[in-house]
Parts: sequence; structure tokens; C-alpha cells
Amino acid sequence: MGPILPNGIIPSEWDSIIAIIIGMAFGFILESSGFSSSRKLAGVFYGYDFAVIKVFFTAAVIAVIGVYYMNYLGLINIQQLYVHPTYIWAAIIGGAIMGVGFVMGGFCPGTSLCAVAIGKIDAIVYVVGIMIGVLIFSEAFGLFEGIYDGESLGNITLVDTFGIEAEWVIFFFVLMAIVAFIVADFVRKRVKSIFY
Amino acid sequence: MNLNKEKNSHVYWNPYFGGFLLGILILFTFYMTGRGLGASGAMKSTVVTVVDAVAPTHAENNAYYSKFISEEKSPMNTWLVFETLGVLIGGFLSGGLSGRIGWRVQHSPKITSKRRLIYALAGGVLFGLGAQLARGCTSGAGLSGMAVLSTGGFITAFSIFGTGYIVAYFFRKNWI
Amino acid sequence: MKELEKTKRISISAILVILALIIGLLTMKTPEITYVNCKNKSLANLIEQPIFITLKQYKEIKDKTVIIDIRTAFDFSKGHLEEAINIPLTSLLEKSSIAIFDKAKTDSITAVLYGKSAMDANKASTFLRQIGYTNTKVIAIETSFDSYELTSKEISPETLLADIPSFIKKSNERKKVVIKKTIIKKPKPRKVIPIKKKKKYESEGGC
Amino acid sequence: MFKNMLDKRYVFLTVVLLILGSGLLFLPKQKVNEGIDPTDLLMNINSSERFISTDQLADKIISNDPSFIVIDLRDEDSYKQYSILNAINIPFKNLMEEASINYLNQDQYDVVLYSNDHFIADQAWMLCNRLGYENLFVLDGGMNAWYKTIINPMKPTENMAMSAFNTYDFRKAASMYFGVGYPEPIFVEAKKPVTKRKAPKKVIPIKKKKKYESEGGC
Repeated sequence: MGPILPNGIIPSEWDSIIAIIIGMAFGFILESSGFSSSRKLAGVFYGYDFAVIKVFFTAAVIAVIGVYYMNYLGLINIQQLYVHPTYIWAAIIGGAIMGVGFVMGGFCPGTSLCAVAIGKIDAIVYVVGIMIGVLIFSEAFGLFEGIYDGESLGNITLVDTFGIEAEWVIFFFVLMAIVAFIVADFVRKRVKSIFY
Repeated sequence: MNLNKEKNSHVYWNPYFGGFLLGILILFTFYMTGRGLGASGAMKSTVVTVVDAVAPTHAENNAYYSKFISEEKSPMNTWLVFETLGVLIGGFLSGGLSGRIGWRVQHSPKITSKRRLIYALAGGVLFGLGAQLARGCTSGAGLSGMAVLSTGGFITAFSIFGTGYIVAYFFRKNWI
Repeated sequence: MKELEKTKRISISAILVILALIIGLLTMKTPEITYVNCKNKSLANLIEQPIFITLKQYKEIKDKTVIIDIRTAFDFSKGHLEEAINIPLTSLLEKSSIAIFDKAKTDSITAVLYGKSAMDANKASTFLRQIGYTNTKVIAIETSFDSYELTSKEISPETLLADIPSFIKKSNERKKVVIKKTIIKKPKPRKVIPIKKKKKYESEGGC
Repeated sequence: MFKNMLDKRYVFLTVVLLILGSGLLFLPKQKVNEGIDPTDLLMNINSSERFISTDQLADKIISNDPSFIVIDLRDEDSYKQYSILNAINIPFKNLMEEASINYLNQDQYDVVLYSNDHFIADQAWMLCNRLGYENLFVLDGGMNAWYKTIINPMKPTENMAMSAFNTYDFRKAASMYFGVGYPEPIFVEAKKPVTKRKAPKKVIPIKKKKKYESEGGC
């Protein structure tokens, strides 16, 4: 069974159509969760709105549990899924740069697109900024190449990193997410609420 | 429930519900295509296409562009570009249903629009740079990576939020 | 608190997910044919219990064997060994064939395969061993169908029939014109860059 | 009151999440062994595309074809005694070791496996095919056929077809390339045995899921 498209269960011409449908659902969910508002997004860093953490971790937890259940049920072959490659320094430094960008701009690429869709001008500027960022990166690729390709560990997962079974990794991840939610609510009650 | 549109426009989904649906969507995406969602990939494709059209030889000589240029396929003809189109449509639908559509610059009352736009541009530049370096943004590397327990995905996600909290203090005026 | 008004939806969806999961688990079908051994064990099995047995060895264990003819049904109808059961190579995975192998396995009987060539039987036996029927052997014979009669010829698989270096040496002594002697160096081992592979399954596979 | 209700709901959801998360721990373990679908494996086994004849192999070696490597699956002693030019020795028992897999699981070269006959080589091929390794071939007939056809080719008799003579000429030239001497001097100039060695080939093991790499952006 799945993944369906790589295994050729439905012809690859459907690729684009499915992409648009998935994208529509993605956009709808992000927008409806309030991710088109940069102030709501930035709230996560100032403690007045933890929607980002909640949506992000709930989604990750649900997805990871679901993937492993589907694997168990034989609906999907986990071996065939694309695992994001691990380049330690690229991930840490890239993540740090993105973190600064997130706080400054108040969006991430997916959410900025949603905001563009409902006409936020700051989001349009942000998207233009992203493109300039990509351009800078590409033009100065020589500078970043060492970091970009350095310390490659291949397509590894936490199972390989920690050497424990996937079920335990998932269990700890779930626990971590629940703790994060509780802490988030705890902090929010103590922070002066801001209306936006 | 208040059906007044003016007030309704700020009522969002419960974040856990949004997260739940998003998780199911990622699951569905993995089931259908074998990989996760993404957003910044389309922007990269756009940049590559533009550069390729303006200065083809330059694009070919650049070590980074040339990775994404192939003879038979336009860089725009990728999964992620179609998905991004879908995101725009989906966002528009959702915003339209709750009456959130309109041209405006959203910013804290304490700062001017101009300042907000400058910061948005700077933030975008940084995010674009970081996303290329880390091979993905919050959705591509973070969410989709975490969904398959990718170590890189976890590192990226925690790095984004960790740095966010560290530097948040310096930009507090923009938001609160 | 505005956003929290719609909590009912999550409870409903959570219950739906649990329902879907329970239905999924109840209706789950495990695939019938799987590989029983991991790669290392499969290999060890092939080495420790070589596939080929000689005709003599076969005669010793004859009582505890079932003979399986893996040629096509057409060939089988023209002539076959006594008491042989016909399971063509292409239909090894059919239910009726699997049942025969299962029965042999539970009765700890060796399934002895033969085919048009030892190669075909070798294929079938290796395959069956992957999916759990380690009790399969192949008689080292080649069969042919000559003048309306099935004939078989014993072979000795995997033995080197000629001493090649001494043949080459001799041939060089024989020749009249001495070609400048060439030294055959041992090839240098080729460089390999090892990468870290995903080590999935290993913890589960029990290897 | 409302707040209480809310809390209860979240407690319920937390419990659901915990049950889902820990559920995987309690589900009976499925024993999964690596490999492609057995039905596919059976189909691959029945196709004879994997066999390469000794003539083809000899031609490849003589023409210095850089696109392949030869692997000798016999034990070390047999390998030392005689092996096909440039062959790499991977005894069958070491087939699944990491160092060997680097040769087998890559997409740069065609890999030709051989043993004394083709049985062991074919078993090795099937194991590898099960694991999804590509570009592997089996030398039809193995070392015995190599001896019979290339090292010591049989001279065709007068009444045989022209093609048999052509094959014989090729094989004879090939055998000289591999160091066999012939009494007739005429062949000396035809082809001198060359010991030119190819540069050691670098094998880069296959990177999995390569097809997505260029799109990895986000």
C-alpha cells in the first residue's frame, strides 16, 4: 500500500491536482487557526498567545502517531517516506537565523502565504523578503556551502540517534507535548493579555 | 455564538482542533505522496525560475541554482508550487468565510506601518536565508520532519523556537 | 478565550479517531507471506544447510521427503519422477502450493525440488527459504526429456572442474613464440566510502 | 462552571493522547523483515535478464568498460588461485557485511557476481534482489563456463557454422588477453596481453530517496 503516488497506485498526472487539494486544506487550516495574523503568531514569543506551539505540536504529535499506526496497520510503508536529512550545523544555524526572522517578521513562509491570501500587505512584503533571502543565499552559496553540506548524518531519525525504539520515542514526544501545553497555559494566565 | 461578522472575524479555531486537522492533513499527505508539506520550496522555485529567465548562464554557473535547473522540467513545475497555489486558495476561502479579507498592514499600535514593513522585509530575508540553509522552513523541515521523527526536523524546529525566545526580548516593542 | 469556544469539535474528532483506529486494528490483516528471517539469518541458512543434496544423500532420507516438480504442467504431464507433486515455479505463492509446503513443514518432511535445470530448482528453493520453508532441498540432477522418456543426469554443483592457473601455465610453456611474460597483479581493492545506513527493522527483526 | 467544563475536556483529550501515544507500546510487535514484496521477488526470479554470458563479460573486460565491477563470491583460497581479471573477492559468507553491501547497494556500476557455477551467485543475487539492490548480474555458468568458453575455448569442427568460427576467434583472442599462450605464432600480434589496470573504482553507496533531494527546499 501507501504512499500512493510513489507506488504508482494512481497515475502521476494526479500529482498536481492532489498537490492543489492538499495545499487548499493546508491554507484553510492555517488561516482558520489564526495563522494569518502576525501578532497572533508572534504572541508565542511573548506569552500572550500560544496558538503556534499548540497547533504545531498537536499536528506533529498526531502526525507521528498516525504515521506509526498506519505503518502498523500496513497502510503505509514507513521506509518509503521521505525523511528530512540531518545536517547538524545547517539545521542549528539555519534554525537560528529563521528564529530571528520569525520574531522580526512575525511569519513563517506557510503562514505568510495565508496572510497574502487575505490581503495583508506586511505579509506580501515578507514574501518578497523571503525571495530576496533565497537570492542572497544562492548568490553567496560559496560562503554557506561549508555549513550547508557539513556534518551530514544522512536521513536519520531519532530512533537512530537515541538508539531506542520508535514507540518509546513517540511516547516521550507525546509527554513532552503535553507538558509544553500545560506550561503554555500556565504562562499565559500570568501574562497580561493583549488584544489584537 | 455571536454571528456578527465584525466580531466573528477574530474568532479562530481552537488551536488543538487546528493542530489536530493539520496533523491529519500531514498524515494524508504522507499517505498520498510519501513526503510532507512545504512552503518555502515554492519561493525558491520562483527565484530560480526568475534568475534562470533573466540570466541563464549565471544560473547555470551558480552551484546552488544549478541543482534545481533541469533541461526538461521547469523549476516551477514541482509539487510544492502547486501546493503553494492551493495554500493561497485555501487561505482566501477561509478568510472569505470569516470576513477577514482586506488590504491592510497589521501592526502593534505602538509602531508605524513603515516600521512594521521594514521589519517584515528584514525578517523575510533572514527567514528565506535560514530556510535554504536548513533545507526547509517550519512546515517543511519542522512539521514534516517531526512527523517521521527526523532528527534534522527536530533540531531545526527547536532551533527556530529556541532562538525566537532568546531574541524576542530585543523586538518586544514591535509586538507588545 | 474566544478561540476556545469550539472545544466540542475536538472531543468529537478525538472520539472519531479512536473509533477509526479500533476499526483499523480489528480489521487488520497481516500479510500471509512474509520473510521470516532477516538478511543475515537468511544467508546463514543458505550456508549452513546447503541447498543441494546428492542423489545418494537423497536416497538416505527418502522416507521423510516429498518430491516436488517445479517444471511447467505441460512438461510434468509428459513425464515426471515417481510420486512427484507438480508446482510450477511461477505458482509457488499460490494457496494450494503454500499448503503443501506448510504441511511438509509441520510434519518436518523435507521438500525435495527438481526442475528442468538445477538452476530452476535452486531459484525455487532459495525463494522458499526466504519465506520460511527452510526444509527445502534440491537434488543435484539435470533432467531432460529425450525420446519420450525422462532422463536425469547427476551433477556436482559449485565444484571447479578445471585447474585454470596450471592450464594457463602449461599453455604458455607449449607455445613456440614466447610472449613477453605478463605479470598479473592482484587488483587493488576498490575504494569504498561507507555511509551510515538507516538501521531500520533491526531491533524488531531479532537478528 | 464553564471553566470546569473546559478543564474536564482537556483532561479527557490529554488522556486520549496518552492512550494513543502509549498504545503503540502495548500493541503486539510485528516481526518485519526487510525486503521487497515476495510476489515481486518471485517475478524477478523468473526473469532471466540478470544473466550475463561469459563472452559479454570478456568483451567488457577487454574493452576496458568502466561501468562495471566483478565480484568473486568464492572463498579466499579459490580467489587467490585464480580469479577473473580485476574481480573483487567477497566470500559468500560475508555477503551481508557492511563492507560488502557498499559494493552491492550502489547505483554507479553494474555488478557481475560469479562463483564456481552460477548457483551460489544466483542465491546471492536473490538475497540482494529481495533487499532491493539494483544493477546486479549473474555470470551464467560461473567459473566453469569461463574456463570452458574463454580460457580454453573448443575449436569448432569444419562443418560448423561461420558464426561458431567467429565466436572461437573472439574467445581465442580473449583467452590470450587473459594470459593463455597458443602454439601458433600468428596470434601474437593480434592482441598482446595487456596488464593495464584501471584506476580503482570508487564506489559510493546509493543514497536513499535520492529523487526528492533536489526539491528538498521546504
